[in-house]
Amino acid sequence: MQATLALDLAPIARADRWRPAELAFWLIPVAAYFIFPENLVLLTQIAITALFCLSLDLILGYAGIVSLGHAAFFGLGAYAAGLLAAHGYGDPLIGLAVAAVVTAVLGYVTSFLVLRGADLTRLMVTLGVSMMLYEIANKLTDITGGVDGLQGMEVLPVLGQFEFDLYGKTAYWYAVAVLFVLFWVARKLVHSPFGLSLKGIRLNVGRMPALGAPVNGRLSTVYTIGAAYAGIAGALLAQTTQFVALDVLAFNRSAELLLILVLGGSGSLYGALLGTIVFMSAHHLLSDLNPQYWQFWLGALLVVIVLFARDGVMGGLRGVQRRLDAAFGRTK
Amino acid sequence: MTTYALQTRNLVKKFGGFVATNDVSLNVEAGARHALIGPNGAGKTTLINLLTGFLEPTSGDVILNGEPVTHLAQHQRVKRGLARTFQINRLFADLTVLESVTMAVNERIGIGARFWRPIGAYAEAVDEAAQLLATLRLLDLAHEKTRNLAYGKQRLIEIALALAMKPRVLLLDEPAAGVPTSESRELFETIAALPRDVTILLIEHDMDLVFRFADQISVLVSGALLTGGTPDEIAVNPKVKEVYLGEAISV
Amino acid sequence: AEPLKVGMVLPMSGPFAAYGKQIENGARLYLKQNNDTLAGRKVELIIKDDTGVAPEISKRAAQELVVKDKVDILAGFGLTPSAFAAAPVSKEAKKPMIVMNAAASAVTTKSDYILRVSHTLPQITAPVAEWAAKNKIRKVYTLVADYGPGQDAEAQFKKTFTAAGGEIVGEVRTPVKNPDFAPFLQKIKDVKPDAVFLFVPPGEQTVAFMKGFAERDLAKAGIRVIATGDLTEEDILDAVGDNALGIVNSLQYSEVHDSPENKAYVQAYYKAYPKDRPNYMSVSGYDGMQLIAKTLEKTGGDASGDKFVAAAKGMSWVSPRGKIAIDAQTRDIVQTIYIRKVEKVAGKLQNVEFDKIADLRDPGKQ
Amino acid sequence: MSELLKLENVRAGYGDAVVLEDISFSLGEGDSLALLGRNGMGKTTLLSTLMGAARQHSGSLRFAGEDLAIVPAHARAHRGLGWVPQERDIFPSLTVEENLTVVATPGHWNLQRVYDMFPRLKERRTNMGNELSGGEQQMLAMGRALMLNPKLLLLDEPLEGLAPLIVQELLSIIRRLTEEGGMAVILVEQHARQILPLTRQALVLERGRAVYCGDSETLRADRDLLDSWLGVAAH
Amino acid sequence: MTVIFDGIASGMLLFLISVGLSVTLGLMNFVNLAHGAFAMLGGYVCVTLLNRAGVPFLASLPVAALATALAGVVLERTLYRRLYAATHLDQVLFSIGLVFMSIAGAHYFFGAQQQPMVLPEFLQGQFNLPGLDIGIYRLFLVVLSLAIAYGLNRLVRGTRFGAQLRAAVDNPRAARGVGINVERIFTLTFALGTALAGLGGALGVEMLGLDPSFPVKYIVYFLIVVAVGGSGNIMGSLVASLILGVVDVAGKYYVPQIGAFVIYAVMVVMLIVRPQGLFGRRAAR
Ligand SMILES: Nc1ncnc2c1ncn2[C@@H]1O[C@H](COP(=O)(O)OP(=O)(O)OP(=O)(O)O)[C@@H](O)[C@H]1O
Ligand SMILES: Nc1ncnc2c1ncn2[C@@H]1O[C@H](COP(=O)(O)OP(=O)(O)OP(=O)(O)O)[C@@H](O)[C@H]1O
Ligand SMILES: [Mg+2]
Ligand SMILES: [Mg+2]
Repeated sequence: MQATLALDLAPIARADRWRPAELAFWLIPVAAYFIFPENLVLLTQIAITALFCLSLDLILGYAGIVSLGHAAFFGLGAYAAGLLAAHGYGDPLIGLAVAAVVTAVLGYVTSFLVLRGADLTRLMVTLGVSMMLYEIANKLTDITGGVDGLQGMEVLPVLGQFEFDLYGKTAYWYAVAVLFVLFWVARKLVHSPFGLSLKGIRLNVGRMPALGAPVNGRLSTVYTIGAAYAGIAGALLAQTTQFVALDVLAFNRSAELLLILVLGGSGSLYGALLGTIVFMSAHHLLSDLNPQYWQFWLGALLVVIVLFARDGVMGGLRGVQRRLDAAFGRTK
Repeated sequence: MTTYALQTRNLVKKFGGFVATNDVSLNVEAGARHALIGPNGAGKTTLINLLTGFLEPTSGDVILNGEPVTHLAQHQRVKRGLARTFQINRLFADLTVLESVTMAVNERIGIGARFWRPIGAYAEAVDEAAQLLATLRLLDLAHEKTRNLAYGKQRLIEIALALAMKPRVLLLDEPAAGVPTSESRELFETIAALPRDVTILLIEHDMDLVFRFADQISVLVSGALLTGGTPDEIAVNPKVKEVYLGEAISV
Repeated sequence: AEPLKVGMVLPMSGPFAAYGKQIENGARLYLKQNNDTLAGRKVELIIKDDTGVAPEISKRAAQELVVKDKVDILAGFGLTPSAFAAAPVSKEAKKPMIVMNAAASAVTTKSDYILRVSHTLPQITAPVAEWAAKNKIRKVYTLVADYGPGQDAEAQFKKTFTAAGGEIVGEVRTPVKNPDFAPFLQKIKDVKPDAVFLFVPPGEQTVAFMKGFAERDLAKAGIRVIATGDLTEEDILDAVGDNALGIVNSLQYSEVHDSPENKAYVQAYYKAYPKDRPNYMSVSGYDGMQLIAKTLEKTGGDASGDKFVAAAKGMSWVSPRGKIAIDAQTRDIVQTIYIRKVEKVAGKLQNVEFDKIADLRDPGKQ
Repeated sequence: MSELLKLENVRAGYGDAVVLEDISFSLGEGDSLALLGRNGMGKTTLLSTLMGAARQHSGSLRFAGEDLAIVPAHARAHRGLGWVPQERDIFPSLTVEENLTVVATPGHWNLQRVYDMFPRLKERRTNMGNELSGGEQQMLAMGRALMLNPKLLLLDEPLEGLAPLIVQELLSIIRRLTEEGGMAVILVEQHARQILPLTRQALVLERGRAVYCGDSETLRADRDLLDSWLGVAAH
Repeated sequence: MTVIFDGIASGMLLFLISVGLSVTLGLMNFVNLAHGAFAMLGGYVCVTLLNRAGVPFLASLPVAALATALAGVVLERTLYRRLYAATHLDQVLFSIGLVFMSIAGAHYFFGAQQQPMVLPEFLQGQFNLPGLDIGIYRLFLVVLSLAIAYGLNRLVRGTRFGAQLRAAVDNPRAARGVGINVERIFTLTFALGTALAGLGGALGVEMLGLDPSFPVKYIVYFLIVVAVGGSGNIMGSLVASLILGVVDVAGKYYVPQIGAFVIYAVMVVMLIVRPQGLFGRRAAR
């Protein structure tokens, strides 16, 4: 064992330690509650979208499966929770659980379609699946309410205790709590051998079978997990908005999600969260300033970010950190 | 009766109309140091690809330790002890050297799908990976990203990944290409020092290495087996000299 | 008195941006004509973009308007889902919510504080069905886009038309995103009905349908087009071009509606927005403000939910579209629906009114 | 021999990283240089710097009397630099023949001559670039560079992966190129023993610096030097 | 019969509006989701010339293509160029950013409403053969797209420019090494791609309409054609467009109930059977 003595194993052995910056990050939602008490709905939706984005990050950022149809799972989750609540089963946590199961099943089944082909093929197959789901929901107007939306959702208090209120306090803590728990799980996942093997698949899918790794099995698994995450996010949105309409399945939602993830920096969990925060805040602020033409400024923001910070916000932050390190002569 | 670690029966591979592997029936004895030589484009790499399941044969069979594996997926063959290196590096550019090798070890010992505990919690895998790096003298690069290494070092990682499989049959496709002469000798010493029950099939164009290392040589020409035998037999075979060796070996 | 804050949730960007623009135009025009003062209170208009089809954004916008901007009245709502999503906010916060376009019948039932000044889908569908049945159109082929509103329009049309003795000889639902009507038009040509009843999302689909219709010479084959009037509204008409000539349709407002109120309105509109044409949505925006003004005069400037809604119930006034009223029971609009035909007036395509059904309540609530 | 290439105090690397320090040497027309060194010492980087694929931080780099620093990468090939990269870099979406003709410049080397030299390529002329064996790719890379009819040929481990028979042929071709064709060659190789007899000069790199720069003959004779820098004395 | 002809024509329209993307995404390997924005620009140029300046339709088509190409070149030189080496995802982000800007810009300059467009007389209407009604404009589209497909295919497969382009995309570093002026090739190709986008946009106005949301409304169709055809393969795109057009139109005619599914279902099935696209080669690794 002399060999190992010569080597400092810390970088790999302690990769999963919670760093101070992470703890600080998780103070943001607490602080935000007090600083922006009047924007809780926005903050709630940011948390939900962040969870949705996290789910895409798992499959894209870690496993390298590009998807332009992730809204399929989000929407299915939303309808699952929405229909439950509209038919008298309004307990939120049960709604989440059912949404997770239903979407996981769909995720597992469709994962076999997604395994084939390269990026563009996957992009289009995921898109095709989600568009078909959209059309089905549109067809089944009697059940889903179609474009006009699902009528009559009654969501019960969370844990039987906390009513959803006009200010959105309950909704906020509920969404943040779910986000945190699932983030924690995702974090475990990406630091595990499973997470490492996903990275391996993303970086060189051709080599993994020669290392004895069942690539398709791994991809199926992570796709299923990602689907369940997205389903939960959808369910959260349905419950906190108390309304579901067809747009939960729309192409725009999938595309915007991809955008958010890339903006944040795919392949890092915090990238997903930061991307959501930056994108949705920018959207909100800009559209308040200029309801008609805000898209121009948002577009410009995206372009500038790509030009100056590769790998999105996370990439930019890493760059800044490197420069700081260099400036202060620190070495990693 | 000799036992064969690896056999092919009438293996054929066609690319469109082009026959890359032409009715090859090859026997590799258990524990052999078997070299496969032949001109460029003779179909050596294709043969390895067929053996490992990287390519599907057009017809014929692959038999590993007496069992047909022709229709098994690549990773299933690996699980049965068949590992390989690639002629052109296939590495994980953004992983560190240690991560890459740890990942390989994880897969071998069957913890590749564990998702709850962190990588570092499986110390036995990390330790084994570090050991392996030490044997290949890569320890000081353990935390470097693969992409930042020079070609020759990457070559070594290619081999480390295969060794991490603790294979019973190891297929090496020009392992020493791009490794400087001095280091390729050490490399071969490492490979030669593998337990005798590990069977090795080697493709190599460096005849010094081949003749020092191999106890059996098969010659492949235009997709078909030309001949086989001990190094001494091959070295004096006029046909082999004509199509492949030229003046490389002066016995 | 304190300024009155009115928060509007509208699609200002995205595929329905034209809706938001028209409604805002109408609302601002009324305010400008009244020096931004309604019933003695200065009015502050806050506009939030909901991008059209994202109910969660509509709901967020409504909630923020109430919680953060502390508006007295919610207004706008271009599409049905946004109205549905925002309804609980008005209900919980007890804020009046004036719907200026969302057209599903059920919208007003979702909160006791909702008032509608636009129209409902059945309300503009039934009249053209009735007119057709009475005017020697016996066999109709219905072509609707396959989505909620399309299905509702189809149902209402069939109901009214067959009740009046007409016959549906074929029906088809086309995909909502449908760049090409060729296959459907071909089918219609094969069937040869007296008329096609058309309901598709207004915009490029109307244009595409009418172009295909003209290309295939269906008009020469004796087939007419009847539709709800939102398909031939002034904003779209120019894009449809001469192909639109002869379409018979029903709606509550036309730019060439003949009344002094409308003449004044149209003139003022062009003066304020020389690049746009006034349409029914702009009039909804205009009337929404007018409703606020009239109601506040009655309550003495009190905009609190219960008082406001109580006062608004049964309110009636003369709009550019004619006389209109708020139904005291349903809080929905009661108005005259005109039967119009697309013609050229002074070189411009217009919906020329030639028949009407007066004081129509929402047939969807009967 | 008139001067073709001259490097003075060249410092180069990738991005901000410096790999090569203070490299100077010069090469005449028809001259040949063996570029030696262990793994990762910067041999490839030096060739990349000449081709404009790595970053030249400082120093001067003149080719045929012109300052290369201001010549864009793609124009260097037209000035007469032919490159056989270490990773071969065959274009996978082009057929073998297209790989050869895509940039051909008229001159001694044409399709016919390349095919004569590597008959294997002619047999595989309609294959796509990614459907070749390793050795065939190596031949193709060499052929592609020759089709440019360069004044200076940069060969990065050109013997790697070739069958012994072909290696022998190639070595004699390289010798002919320099002796008869007047083409200058820089040859990177691990097998010092094989190429030192072929070249006039040698440059040994050690961690990015030149530790030997002189004629090949002397180096070949000096086993100690060879051993300490390259570890090849045993051969 | 008429159904089949309509299907072919609708397929050709698909081809025309997406062929520009086959060039930028397929050949140059740049995920240019702003393709629709360039098409929209072509559309607006054409409509403006037609309605404001009274330029004849046929004359306004090349102008639309050139104007769009000009915009393409300017953007390529200033922005796109810097992202060739970036990941596909960064390219997505960037090009969607451009899409957003273009939507808001079009909204600002042209308003949110549909743009009117009237074809010249000689392109209107149909001529009728027994059992077959042929729309003249549709026929025009079919002829034009066949010509474009032929020309492009020649350019890519049969010329040295095409080979240099493929080489430059495969490996820009090595391409420079052998003397290919990668920058110039990319600029030219991008100009070609955007010119085709502009042309497609101008031709599409008649059937697809034109408003500021054009770039996102049809993005799915552009992508479908390129993916099904096999990235980088012009003939593949043509055949894919044909199949999709015919199946889509026939599906709507015979089974309108599931009309909306047809195109997606066909796409998914085709991609599952041929993940590389109809004519795509296995991606090089
Ligand atoms: N996908 C393919 N399509 C067509 N031909 C192919 C394909 N892959 C390989 N070939 C051809 O098959 C032949 C055998 O290739 P292979 O890689 O097995 O050769 P090799 O013996 O390993 O040669 P080398 O020593 O040069 O590595 C070559 O001539 C090659 O051109
Ligand atoms: N793209 C790159 N970015 C950063 N560093 C690099 C890059 N490529 C190579 N290096 C580093 O530059 C140094 C020199 O590498 P180079 O490839 O020039 O070595 P070499 O002498 O050609 O080695 P080999 O014999 O293995 O080919 C190495 O330390 C390597 O890690
Ligand atoms: Mg080989
Ligand atoms: Mg090198």
